Amino acid sequence: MSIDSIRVSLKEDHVSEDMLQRMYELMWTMRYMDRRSVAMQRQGRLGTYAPLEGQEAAQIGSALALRSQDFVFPSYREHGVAYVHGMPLERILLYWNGRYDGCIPPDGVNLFPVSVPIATQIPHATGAALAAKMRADDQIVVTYFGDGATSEGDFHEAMNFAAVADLPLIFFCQNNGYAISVPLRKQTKVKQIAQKAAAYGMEGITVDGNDVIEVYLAMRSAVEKAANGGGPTLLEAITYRIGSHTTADDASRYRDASEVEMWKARDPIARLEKVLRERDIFSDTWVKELRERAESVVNEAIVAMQSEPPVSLDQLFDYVYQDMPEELAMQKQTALLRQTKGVDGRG
Amino acid sequence: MSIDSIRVSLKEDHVSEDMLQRMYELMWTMRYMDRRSVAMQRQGRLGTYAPLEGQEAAQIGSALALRSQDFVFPSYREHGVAYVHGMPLERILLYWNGRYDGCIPPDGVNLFPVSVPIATQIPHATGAALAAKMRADDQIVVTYFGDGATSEGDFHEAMNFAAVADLPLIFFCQNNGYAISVPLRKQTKVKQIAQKAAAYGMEGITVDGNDVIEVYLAMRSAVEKAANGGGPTLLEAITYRIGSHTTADDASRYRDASEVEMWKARDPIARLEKVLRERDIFSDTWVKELRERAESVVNEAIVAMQSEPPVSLDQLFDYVYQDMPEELAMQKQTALLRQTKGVDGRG
Amino acid sequence: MANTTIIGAIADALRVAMRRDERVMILGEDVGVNGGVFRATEGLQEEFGEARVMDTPLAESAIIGASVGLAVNGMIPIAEIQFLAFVYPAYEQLVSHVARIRMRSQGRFTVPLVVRAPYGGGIRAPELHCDSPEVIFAHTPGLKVVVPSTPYDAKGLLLAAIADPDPVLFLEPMHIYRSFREEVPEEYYTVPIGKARLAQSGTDCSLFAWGAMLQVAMQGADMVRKTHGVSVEVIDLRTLSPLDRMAIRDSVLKTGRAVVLHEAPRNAGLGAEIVATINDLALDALMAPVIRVTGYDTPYPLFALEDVYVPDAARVAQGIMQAMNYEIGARL
Amino acid sequence: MANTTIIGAIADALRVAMRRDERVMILGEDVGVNGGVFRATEGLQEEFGEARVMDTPLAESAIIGASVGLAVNGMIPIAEIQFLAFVYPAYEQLVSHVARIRMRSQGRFTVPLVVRAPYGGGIRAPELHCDSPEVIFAHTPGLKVVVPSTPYDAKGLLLAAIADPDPVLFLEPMHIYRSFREEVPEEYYTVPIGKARLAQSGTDCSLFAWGAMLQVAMQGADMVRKTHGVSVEVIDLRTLSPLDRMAIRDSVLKTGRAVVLHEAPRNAGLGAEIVATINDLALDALMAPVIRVTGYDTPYPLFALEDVYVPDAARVAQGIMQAMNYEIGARL
Ligand SMILES: Cc1ncc(C[n+]2csc(CCOP(=O)(O)OP(=O)(O)O)c2C)c(N)n1
Ligand SMILES: Cc1ncc(C[n+]2csc(CCOP(=O)(O)OP(=O)(O)O)c2C)c(N)n1
Ligand SMILES: [Mg+2]
Ligand SMILES: [Mg+2]
Repeated sequence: MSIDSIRVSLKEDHVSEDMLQRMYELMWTMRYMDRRSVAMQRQGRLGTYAPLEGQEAAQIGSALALRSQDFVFPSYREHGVAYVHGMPLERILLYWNGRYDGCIPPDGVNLFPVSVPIATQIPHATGAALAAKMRADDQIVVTYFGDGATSEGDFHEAMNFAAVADLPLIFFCQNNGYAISVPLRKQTKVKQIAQKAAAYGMEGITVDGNDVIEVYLAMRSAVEKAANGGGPTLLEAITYRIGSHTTADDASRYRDASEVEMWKARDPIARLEKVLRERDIFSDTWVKELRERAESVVNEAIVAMQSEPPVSLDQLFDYVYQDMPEELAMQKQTALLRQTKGVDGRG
Repeated sequence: MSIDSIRVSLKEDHVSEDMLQRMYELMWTMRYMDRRSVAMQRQGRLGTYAPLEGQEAAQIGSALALRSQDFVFPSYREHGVAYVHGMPLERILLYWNGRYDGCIPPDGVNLFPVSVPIATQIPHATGAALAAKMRADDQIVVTYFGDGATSEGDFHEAMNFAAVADLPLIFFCQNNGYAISVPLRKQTKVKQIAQKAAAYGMEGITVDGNDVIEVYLAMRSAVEKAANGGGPTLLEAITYRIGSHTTADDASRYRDASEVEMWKARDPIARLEKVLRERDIFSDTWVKELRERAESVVNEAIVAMQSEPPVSLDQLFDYVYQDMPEELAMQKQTALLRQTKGVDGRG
Repeated sequence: MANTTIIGAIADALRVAMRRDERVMILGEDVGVNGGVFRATEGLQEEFGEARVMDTPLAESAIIGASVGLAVNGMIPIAEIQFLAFVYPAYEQLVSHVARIRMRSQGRFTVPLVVRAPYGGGIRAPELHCDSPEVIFAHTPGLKVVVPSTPYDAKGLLLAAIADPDPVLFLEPMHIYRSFREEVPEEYYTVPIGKARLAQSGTDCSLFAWGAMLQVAMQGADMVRKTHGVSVEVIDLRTLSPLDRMAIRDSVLKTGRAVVLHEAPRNAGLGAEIVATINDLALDALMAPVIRVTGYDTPYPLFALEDVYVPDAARVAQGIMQAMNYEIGARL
Repeated sequence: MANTTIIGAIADALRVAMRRDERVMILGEDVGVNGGVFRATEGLQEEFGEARVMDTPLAESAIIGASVGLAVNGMIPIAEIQFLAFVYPAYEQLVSHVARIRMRSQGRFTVPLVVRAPYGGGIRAPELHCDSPEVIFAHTPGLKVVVPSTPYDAKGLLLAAIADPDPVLFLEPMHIYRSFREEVPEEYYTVPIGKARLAQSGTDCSLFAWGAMLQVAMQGADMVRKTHGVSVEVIDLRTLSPLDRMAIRDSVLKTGRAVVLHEAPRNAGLGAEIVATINDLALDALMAPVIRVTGYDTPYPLFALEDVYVPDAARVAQGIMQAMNYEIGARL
């Protein structure tokens, strides 16, 4: 299977106008939320944050192709995926404020918590897909990761396992060209991540990750394939992160401004806007309305985040095990006493 | 790069008659040694042993293509490689008797000790090849592993690293169709291990691992390529282990007798014998002589192994660190007292 | 009742658990047609099929990582690791995920996983087949660590581990897999996780051990009883995390002296935590330093040296006598 | 002399070592043009080139595994692991190889490797950036574990680690990377591995700490001096393996009481080994149980809870007073 031959050339005709507008609104919402998050981090109102700007199409496009029963195993930058799949924005924000609420999707939302160690969520997805296959219900699994993640052993082991077991699983790689400061050419000698699928006898597909329609359609067919017993797919979306790796990073140390400018010119939102205009479903009033809607959704989430009750010691002690061991119960009591009386229970 | 197109079709003409005879003698020596080892294990004169019968061509053919300066990082079944590269047979035997002498090659023999955890020696080879490249002396590195090993994360991480850094390194896979009881089709979905090279932008080559000449020639060109800055190669030798995984295993539980018979018919020694006969360099007297030579070499090694001095506590305590920590020195003293007086120094 | 060994009891527990609950499945290397390298899963693939008894690729991180995904998606996986040291490539999955998913998700996702692994020395095995790194996992909050030392406990503890809503590392002392038999009920039963077992009551000195060392402990206790009339209380800890701290305290309060026995290196081994537990809860009763009889602070050696390395009854007896003969100093 | 921070001293040590010895090289994620996420390798790739300061693929097992190959083939690698918890995927390489190659080959092959990693809590970092699993590696014979707590020691210990013929895990307390400055010689010097440092002499109670906790220890000691006139001896262990057991013993023989302080969970933490060392060598002198002031037996929490988790000066002070106020019981 040659890589060039599998590069999908899909037409936007397959996508309804409603869906196109929905894509636009979601991308816009996430961009607004992203910029607000970066700003809040600078003001000390949020912890270290991983911005997604530039990757909206890859995230929104792929997540929109999922059904609610599908199980998502994200990395740490997939705020857009999480939101589309049902995670409230305020919980996403709470995560970046070091709050456990950010790891708890509402009931019925099949979203695993953020995985910080690179590539480690990929085998989880493999196991979940195996469970789905054993149960033979109509669930598929998708896991998200970056280009850097493909160098880790866990990526390899999970890909191989999934291929052998022929699982209903999509490996979605957001190839943004960098792992923090390390460019793709120092990460791997192949030109496209999708080529790696060949090692596993798996199908590998590369799409333009800044074209939300192409992402959506490619994802939709991978979902259909998986749901119909066609096995796993490695889907690579080539994209770029416009911002720094996280708010603790300074991307100007390792990336040329000209490269960033080039990618800004490929902005996924502007590209979709062009399509909407061609289709004549873009108007200033519509945009104004959706922006207001998006801003108020985000602003409400920020208010909700900020009005969360303070952390409780229960969160620290009550979920290590289902039944708290005696010694841990004593430690909790000590901590509680310290908190209420300012003293150690034993002191 | 298509797998079918890279399958080498080499002619035995390139190999001198001397070399052919040497191959034969070495293969015969290893087979005799192997069978004696299995027998000794049954008699309780050797620990658990990993037999190589059936894989002589892959091992001898590849090792003969190395230069003495080349650094070998083996797995646990490469007795043939070790012997050709300069490891005395009695030390190989000592290894299987739980003796450290089996991990110590003579000075000047660039052979790393056996690596028991699967695939973990592969990154070592990558690092050693990086050192060789940095020094720019004429050394290449080769690492040996099985088909099962290619499923481990360490295989992947090392392959990727070596490809990116363009190292003078050969990844030599003895694909014997099984990882203990697990057949290749449960190990990977690809038909040939060499296909995995595609994921790394590396050259992958499959050879008939029971054809010592083909192995030798393929290895020789991979060595030349590496030595001339051509980068790493994944070289797969398709072969079969005739015996059980180790003397603790019973292969009849998971392999059909008919399959074993089929592979016995492809015996690498018999195949080379055919070539020798065609070339008219095979005679009964020559064979008789070499067999006697081989047997006496092996028998001497067995005698040498059996007359090794008993283990010493120095071996347990003196090589944990270059300078023994105080506490460890006290532990050693206690152990010594126990050994000489039968009591604990403090007891 | 069946008269069986530890490995027999384990195989029996697996079968019983799989018959009781469809969600229980086994995955690992060579667990299928081969029945596991020690035959713990013998016949199970025949009975339950290839899906529920699955030979995986040779990839431990994927085995544990996939088990997480199986567990959070409705299954109860039992992962077999061929020898405990081969769980090292899955260390990240165990420590960063298996142990933390309940806490990370505040109970929204849980990992009812059992990881089974043979461990310990004494069988003339190749390198890295004999490590005893139990303390590493005991130091990992969120994991439970269980080690049986008898066939009865092996079955009951394994069934309890499978029923446990949290991840359990179930360590099997391979040295005594087949070394003795015992009557074991054929039906389902559990032995509670977190409770030590009084293997032998005594008055002069407490001796803490687990797994294959339990036998050695009993022999050592027997030696000092015969040679010096010392009455040793032997406690089989059974669960290494969470430790039965009360059992440790109560025994030392009674005897005033203690010896800890393990195969792992001494430095920062689980013995240290037992000493620290006694320090925390029973220091006043202590009439001598707690003696640690352990492996030396070296890697587990190649097998020609293992008899020197692994504690034997004589070393245990010496440790007990060291505790007995200690002359208490001017402690204040 | 330069007035610098811990991170400054580390960067300086790396530069000095690379200038002195061509075999010294650095490999890791983002160590090149980015200079490391904490800037420890800033400017080094410019000075020494891409070969000697190498950005690797994102693969920790390969980083440590390749370091083994580099070391046995003539180089002196310094591997940077971005945060200590990300060494977990390389756990097998560290424990099964790095720590054992000298012993396995009886000195024929050695691994003069330094693994540097920032660790510890208190910087509001994402999950798994704050683990303190030092005891895991202290329990591994063949490894040395070193933690500086001052700029002077950071440079001297790192240069000693690079010169050491054996593998050293060099743990950097990132919480105090930049929190204070100190005069540090510009030339080459070493601080010996294996020797604790007397941070403050005292007579009533010994307090053992390392890394970022040293500051907290000093503050706690100060509190009890002011509030109760207690004179605390503070020992900075500096090397966690092999432990300076004599320094621990001597201090407790002098003070008769002890507190151990660490960030890691208490159960089977390094504190337990320090208690056990006191039990081994100074039990008679002990007038109270050794108190462990540590993280709780839970995973390191998300950062909104980290202030509750990480021990502070008040907890240290309470621990000291607990030791001071202990009423010795009927110990015999
Ligand atoms: C095992 C592990 N090693 C290192 C890190 C530190 N780290 C966090 S993100 C990152 C780069 C990831 O790059 P990529 O996979 O391309 O994802 P991206 O951030 O570009 O989305 C690194 C090295 C980590 N989190 N986990
Ligand atoms: C990390 C690890 N996991 C499991 C094992 C147990 N084990 C020893 S050999 C083997 C199979 C290896 O198969 P392969 O790589 O094909 O090599 P072969 O034995 O066929 O030469 C297994 C699973 C091990 N040694 N190391
Ligand atoms: Mg990336
Ligand atoms: Mg094989």
